[in-house]
Amino acid sequence: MSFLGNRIFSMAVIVVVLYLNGCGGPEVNQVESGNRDQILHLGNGTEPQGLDPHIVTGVPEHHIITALFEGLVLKNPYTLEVEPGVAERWEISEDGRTYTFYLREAAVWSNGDPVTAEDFRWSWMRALTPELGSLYNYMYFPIVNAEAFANGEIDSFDQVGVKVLDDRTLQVQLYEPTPYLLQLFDHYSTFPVHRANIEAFGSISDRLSQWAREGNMVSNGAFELTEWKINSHVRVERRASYWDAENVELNGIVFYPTENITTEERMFRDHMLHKTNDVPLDKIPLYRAEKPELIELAPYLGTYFYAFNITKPPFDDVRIRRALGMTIDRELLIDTVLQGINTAAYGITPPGTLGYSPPKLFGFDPELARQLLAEAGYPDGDGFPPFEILYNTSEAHQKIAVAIQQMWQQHLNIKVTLTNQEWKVYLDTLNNMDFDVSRRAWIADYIDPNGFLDMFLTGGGNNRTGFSNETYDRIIQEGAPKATDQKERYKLFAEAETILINSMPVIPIYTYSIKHLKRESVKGMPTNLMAYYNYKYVYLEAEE
Amino acid sequence: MQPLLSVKDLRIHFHTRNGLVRAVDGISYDVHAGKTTAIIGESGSGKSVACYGLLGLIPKPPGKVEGGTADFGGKDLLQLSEAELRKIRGRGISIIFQDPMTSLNPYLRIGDQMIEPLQLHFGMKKAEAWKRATAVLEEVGIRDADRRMNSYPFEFSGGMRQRVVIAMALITEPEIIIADEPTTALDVTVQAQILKLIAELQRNHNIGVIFISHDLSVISDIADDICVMKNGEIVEQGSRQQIFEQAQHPYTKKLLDAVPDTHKDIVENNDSEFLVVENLCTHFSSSRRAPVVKAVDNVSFKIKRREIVGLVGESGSGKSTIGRSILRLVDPTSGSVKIEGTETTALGYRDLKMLRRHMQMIFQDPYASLNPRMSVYDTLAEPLLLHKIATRKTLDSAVFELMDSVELARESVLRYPHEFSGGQRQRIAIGRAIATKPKFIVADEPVSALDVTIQAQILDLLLELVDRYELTMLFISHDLAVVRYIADRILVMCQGELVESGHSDQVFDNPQHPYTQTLLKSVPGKYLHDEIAAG
Amino acid sequence: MTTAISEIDPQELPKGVSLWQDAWHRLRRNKLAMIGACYLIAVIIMALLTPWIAPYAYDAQDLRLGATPPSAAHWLGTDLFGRDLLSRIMYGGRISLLVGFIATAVALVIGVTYGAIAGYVGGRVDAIMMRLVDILYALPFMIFIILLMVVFGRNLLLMFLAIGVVEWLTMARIVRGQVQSLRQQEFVEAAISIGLSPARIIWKHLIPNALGPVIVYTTLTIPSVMLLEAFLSFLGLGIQPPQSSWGLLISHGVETMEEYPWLLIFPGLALTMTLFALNFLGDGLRDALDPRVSKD
Amino acid sequence: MFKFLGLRLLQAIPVLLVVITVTFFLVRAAPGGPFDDEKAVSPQVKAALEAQYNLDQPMHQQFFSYLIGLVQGDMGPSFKYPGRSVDELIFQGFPVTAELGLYALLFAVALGVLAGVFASLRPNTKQDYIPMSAAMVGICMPSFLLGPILVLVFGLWFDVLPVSGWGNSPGDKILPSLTLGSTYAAYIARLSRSGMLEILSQDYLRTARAKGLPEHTVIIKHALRGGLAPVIAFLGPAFAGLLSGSFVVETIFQIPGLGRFYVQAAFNRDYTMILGTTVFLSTLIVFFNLLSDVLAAWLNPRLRYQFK
Repeated sequence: MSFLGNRIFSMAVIVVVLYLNGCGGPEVNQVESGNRDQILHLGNGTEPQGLDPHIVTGVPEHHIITALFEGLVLKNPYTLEVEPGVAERWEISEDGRTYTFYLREAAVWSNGDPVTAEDFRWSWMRALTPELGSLYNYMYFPIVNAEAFANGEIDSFDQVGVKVLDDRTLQVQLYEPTPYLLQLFDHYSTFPVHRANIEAFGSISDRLSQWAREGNMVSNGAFELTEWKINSHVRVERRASYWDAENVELNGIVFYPTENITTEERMFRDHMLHKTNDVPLDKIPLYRAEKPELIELAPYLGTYFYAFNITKPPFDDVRIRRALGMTIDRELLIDTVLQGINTAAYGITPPGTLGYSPPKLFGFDPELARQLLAEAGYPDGDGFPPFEILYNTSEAHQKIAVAIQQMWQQHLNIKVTLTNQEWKVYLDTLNNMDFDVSRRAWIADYIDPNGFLDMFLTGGGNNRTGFSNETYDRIIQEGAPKATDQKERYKLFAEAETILINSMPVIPIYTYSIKHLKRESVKGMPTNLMAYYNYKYVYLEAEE
Repeated sequence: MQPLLSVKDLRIHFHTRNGLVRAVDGISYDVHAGKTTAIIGESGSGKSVACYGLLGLIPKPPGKVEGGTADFGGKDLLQLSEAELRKIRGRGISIIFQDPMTSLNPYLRIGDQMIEPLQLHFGMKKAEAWKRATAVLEEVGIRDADRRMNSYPFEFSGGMRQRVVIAMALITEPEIIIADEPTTALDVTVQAQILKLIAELQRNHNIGVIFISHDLSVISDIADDICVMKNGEIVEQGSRQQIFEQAQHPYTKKLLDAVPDTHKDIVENNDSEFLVVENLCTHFSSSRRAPVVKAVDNVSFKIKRREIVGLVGESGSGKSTIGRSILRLVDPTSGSVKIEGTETTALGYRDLKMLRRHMQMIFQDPYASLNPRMSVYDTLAEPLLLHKIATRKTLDSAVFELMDSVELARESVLRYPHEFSGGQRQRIAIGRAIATKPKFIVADEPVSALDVTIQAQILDLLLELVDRYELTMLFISHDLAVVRYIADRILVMCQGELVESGHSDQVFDNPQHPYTQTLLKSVPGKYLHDEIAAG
Repeated sequence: MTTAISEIDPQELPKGVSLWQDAWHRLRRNKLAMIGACYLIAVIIMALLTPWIAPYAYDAQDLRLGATPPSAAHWLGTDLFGRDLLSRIMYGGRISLLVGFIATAVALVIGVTYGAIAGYVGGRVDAIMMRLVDILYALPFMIFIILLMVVFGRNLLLMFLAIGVVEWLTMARIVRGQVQSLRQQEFVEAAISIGLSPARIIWKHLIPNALGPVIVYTTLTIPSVMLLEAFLSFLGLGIQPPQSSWGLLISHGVETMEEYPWLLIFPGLALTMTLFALNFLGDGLRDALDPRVSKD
Repeated sequence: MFKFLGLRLLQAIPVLLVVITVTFFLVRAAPGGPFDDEKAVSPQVKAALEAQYNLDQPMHQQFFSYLIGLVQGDMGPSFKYPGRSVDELIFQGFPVTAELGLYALLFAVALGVLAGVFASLRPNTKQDYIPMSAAMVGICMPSFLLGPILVLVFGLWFDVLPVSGWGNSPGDKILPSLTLGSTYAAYIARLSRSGMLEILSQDYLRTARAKGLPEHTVIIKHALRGGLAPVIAFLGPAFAGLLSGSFVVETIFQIPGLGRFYVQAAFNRDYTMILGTTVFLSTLIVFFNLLSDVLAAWLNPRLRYQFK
């Protein structure tokens, strides 16, 4: 019997060995072949839910759509300053309320049709059509009557402040001078789509239409969609008819959905990706020590904060909110748990948002915090009701919560429990104001303090704290928009932010960072405050 | 004449964790061409090991051949390597195993199994082997052999399978066939056919046969030489005549005495009718569309109080189903069963439970009918407690009383069924059956799985209990000798129908139905019974 | 042979020895099983005494220390928060053992009862009961968990229930299969003929005989339940940090297995050793409960 | 045979119907809708969205129109992926998962049967204990642990196999299949061991040996057929389990399979997608259970006979 046993065993070994040898690894890795052929392999977070610029909302979609479509303007990836896109130039009226865009003649759709002013008008009408349910329609709201049209209060788009002067001239009428308006026209929700293309696959408001699919899509960007294998990859290729095609170096880009960042890191290490979307925190020290050239860290236009439910005692007491805010040792947290990649935040707007810096109104001060807590009736945390920190399920959020939990316990002698909820449940809990303290974050759509501060308007959908302050509302809604120059505007924002932080419905914790891994062969793809890619600048240069 | 096989001083021991078992301890025997050497012994006597050991077919370890020689055609089988032995197995010496139900591979066609030895030992091509196998199959009396070669074992009846097994053993024309209880699992009529077949083939091919059996009657019909084995030793050895006529060893005598040969003295029974079965039908159907099996078809009979009625028939005749139908272990399809005037077929669960106290069953297989995870104590205590015959206080003494009445040692009260021999287990099962002091017992082949000496003991025990507790009994068996030994009246079943009934003597001495006649003719042991009758 | 009853005093013999007591005697002779049992008892005792014997509190952070390999101060090293791994494994064991045993017990009780009834009664009842199992198998488990969590909030009891609800299905199928084949055996017929009620037949005759595969499956279930707990905690149904369990420690350890391998190895060892102990004990128990195999 | 199949399929219909009904209402009862997002959605937009997907209709009407659609083979549009129907997504993901499951099963059967048979030949010796202990660990080794370890060893240290993907580079199907199959390999090893042990004590093996057959013929030709019967019976449920349980492996290896769709759908509250995958998977489970019954029958002549 043992004879047979041995035979079976050796057979098994042979089978396994053959199996492994028969299918060896790829001879040339993806990064090298990509370098050779100018194909960029990009880790792109999650699977894009779609590629219709007026429907989708996420960052991964953004990264693909900016390759496929082009708005009136583009941004310089180094400076984030506005550059001409489809519009070769524009004029701003003196009162800052009228913008006139002159479209370039060379701009054509992928089917050869010219990109016209009417294309923009129709596209924007589509984005604002109530039945389509575009989540980003508020991007248009500085335009006269746009909000009314989107809410179905007026039926005719003619009343909206968008005028086609001729085939190549488009005029936009605003309520107030909006300094960040040009940035909005770089946002994908204002990109043009091809009317005939859309109507060939459905009505103007059909979300279920299949036009934005490989083989169907007509687009006007530097690349066109050639392959979209769901949960596997999206491939775009260089479009020869693009007006600036000669300045596009890349022949193609492959976007990989990489929702599992550990896997993404392994793909990068296995030379399957040029650049990752993210990198696990725990890997950072190792890369820093051994391959510092591969890791990129930079500030990002987002703030990580904890929000109180100030409608609920004891968090209706500002002293308690402040006490809790002052006992988070941000520097320690960042140095240890966050591997030193972030900067501490003491205001809701990230520092240096196009020249604006939030006032620093408090710091880490356990002494003062204990005093405030005692004043509020809880000396040394005695009798402080236990409460929960709510966060959505994620390793990173959990780590921070664990550290903060300990800090509050240690400095204020307060018992805190943690509650994690699956994403949609978490959103539901937030919207129902059914929490004590919740983890929140905000990433702005455009670079302006307004993008952060208008979150806390009374009754705002993203407020989710119960914070309400008349002066604050007035400054944000009336004062700042009417401000004549940037300096005055920023002063008003600083005033508003002071009100906000002193009242502390939210505890700012840190400013977001971009963190990712990038091969040295990738050039012209700098980090910037908005994680904005302009693929025209990108090229690949073989290593060595 | 030179023997084909000469075994000298064979010793095979098993080294188990519980110590050394001398399964075969110094036995010698010869096998001659054309002759039958029978080895008789009860279970555990080592008779099978004595033969399998020659071919290296005992599990090693724990088994080990400790000594002796086995001269077969000039070679000592015990010294051969595994590879050399393989050349002899199935070629020089073939084996017919006891149970044809389990000794054929259920997953392979008969033909595929039959040609294996041919391909292996003669290197025959498949087609040629197939042809040869078909011929042999015909020789052992299987009709339509061509087609049957493609059948699977389950498509054959037990007797047919045994023919296949025999054909398979014979196909290489071996010099010796070891037949290990080849007919024990078969009905008497089939047994008679198979025995006849073996004898014929032996004559035609001049084969030496080692015939292993526990059944004296069978051996008396076919053996030339007989070895009586007990505890691994041959206690007595000699020609058929010597053994049957001049048995020396007390064990041999005991074996001979145990053969049930007496007729029960028929006492005229004037008691009232206890059980009345009228037009009983029990049909089975595995699914709504499958054909209905009429296991019991329109059977009527009566049993008087304190009467033992034997129910005789071959496997599949429906005799067990009658017993189970009466006890409502299966629900009859139609008809009526009255016990002391109570119609049982319509009783609800509660009334049935009351009734069950008065009617009990003893099953055929004492291995399967006892819960392996319940000790004797638990097994016996269960009915006592259930029917409130004993209280917790009196339970121990009641259990002991039961054990006494079935003659089980009280010390073994905490043992589990597997620790007992077959006879002892059947005693436990009987103890359980009489625990509720029933009036009626259905005994379904209670002794057919037991050795002869044990069989006699159990039968006597049953008779004693019937007497002591004034029991009425339906005794189901395929063994006519046993039935005759115990029953007052006899019912003969064939294919679900009752074909004959009457007093024991009347049925045995003057059978009316042709089936009964065949049945009686097939009973083995002509020689034995003649001997007994003679002297 | 027929001795009078009075001759032997019934008191001399151990009375009412159940299968279980008997199994215990047999189990004690099985060395491997006893090693397993001793290990498990040691682990359980350690879990009970953890608050007194753990070298550190499970939530005592030393952020500046961070993750360090095993050292004299921290025998098994520390995690990212500078928490002592040994203490966390000890505290985590409390949770894991609790979840493992209680949830499995829930599954065991429901599954065995359900399966035994379906298998014994058979026919239409069986068909309906097993279709119900099919349905439960097919329902989206995650949605179910999310709902449970939302409707009842987070608590440990609920998690036991959630796990039990999942695990009993397979258990029920196994028991049903066993009972179906046991049902054909003559000793069940014998039990019927004595007049035992179906409930007693199931309880006294069928279940004890079906225990073998159930025990084996149970010993396999306990570790997988411990891992399932980690998943449920991840979804928010189970325990919350800073508490931990072996499953959670392992799943976190996987993330950093290259940087801090000890964070995976030690919790993994804890679980694996328990798994083997359980398996030895389970095999031993199976044999002990089967009087037939005890003799050799 | 066909009657039997038909009957079994007929029996599955009420099961599926209950599954659909319960799931339909279960997913709608779960908190958080398909269109909730971090950035608050204005009431107007939300109403427009719900109208697009008929969520503004009364519940029973939604249910019946879903059923009607289902009967016609239309499982509705995905909520999460506008422009893609559930049918399309399932038929994109399923072949991948099926292929993965198939390879995993092949691996599991090959390794499991080898190990199990190997162990059964010498019970209670090292030859038994070692593979069976490995099987114990295998059963309990979660794929979230085994996957990364395999990737680390074969993908990064030895660098012989790709670390992720499916069908994009040669050999990228090996590691996922091994990871997914290992648990089942372990189960199969245990099953085939106990199955073989039972068969090895059967009388007909003694018959085969008595014919003089060499041991390997006895094992392979006579014992395997019966000894692997429990394995065959396990294959159906196993394959169904592989299909519905491949989520973790698909995530680790970035495989575009059905398992990921299923779990993502649950997280996204993609109602139609959850329902669609549930219905699809439970149909598969029913189908594979049936298939393994048929296979078992085909291998067992007695059962085969009954079917005829």
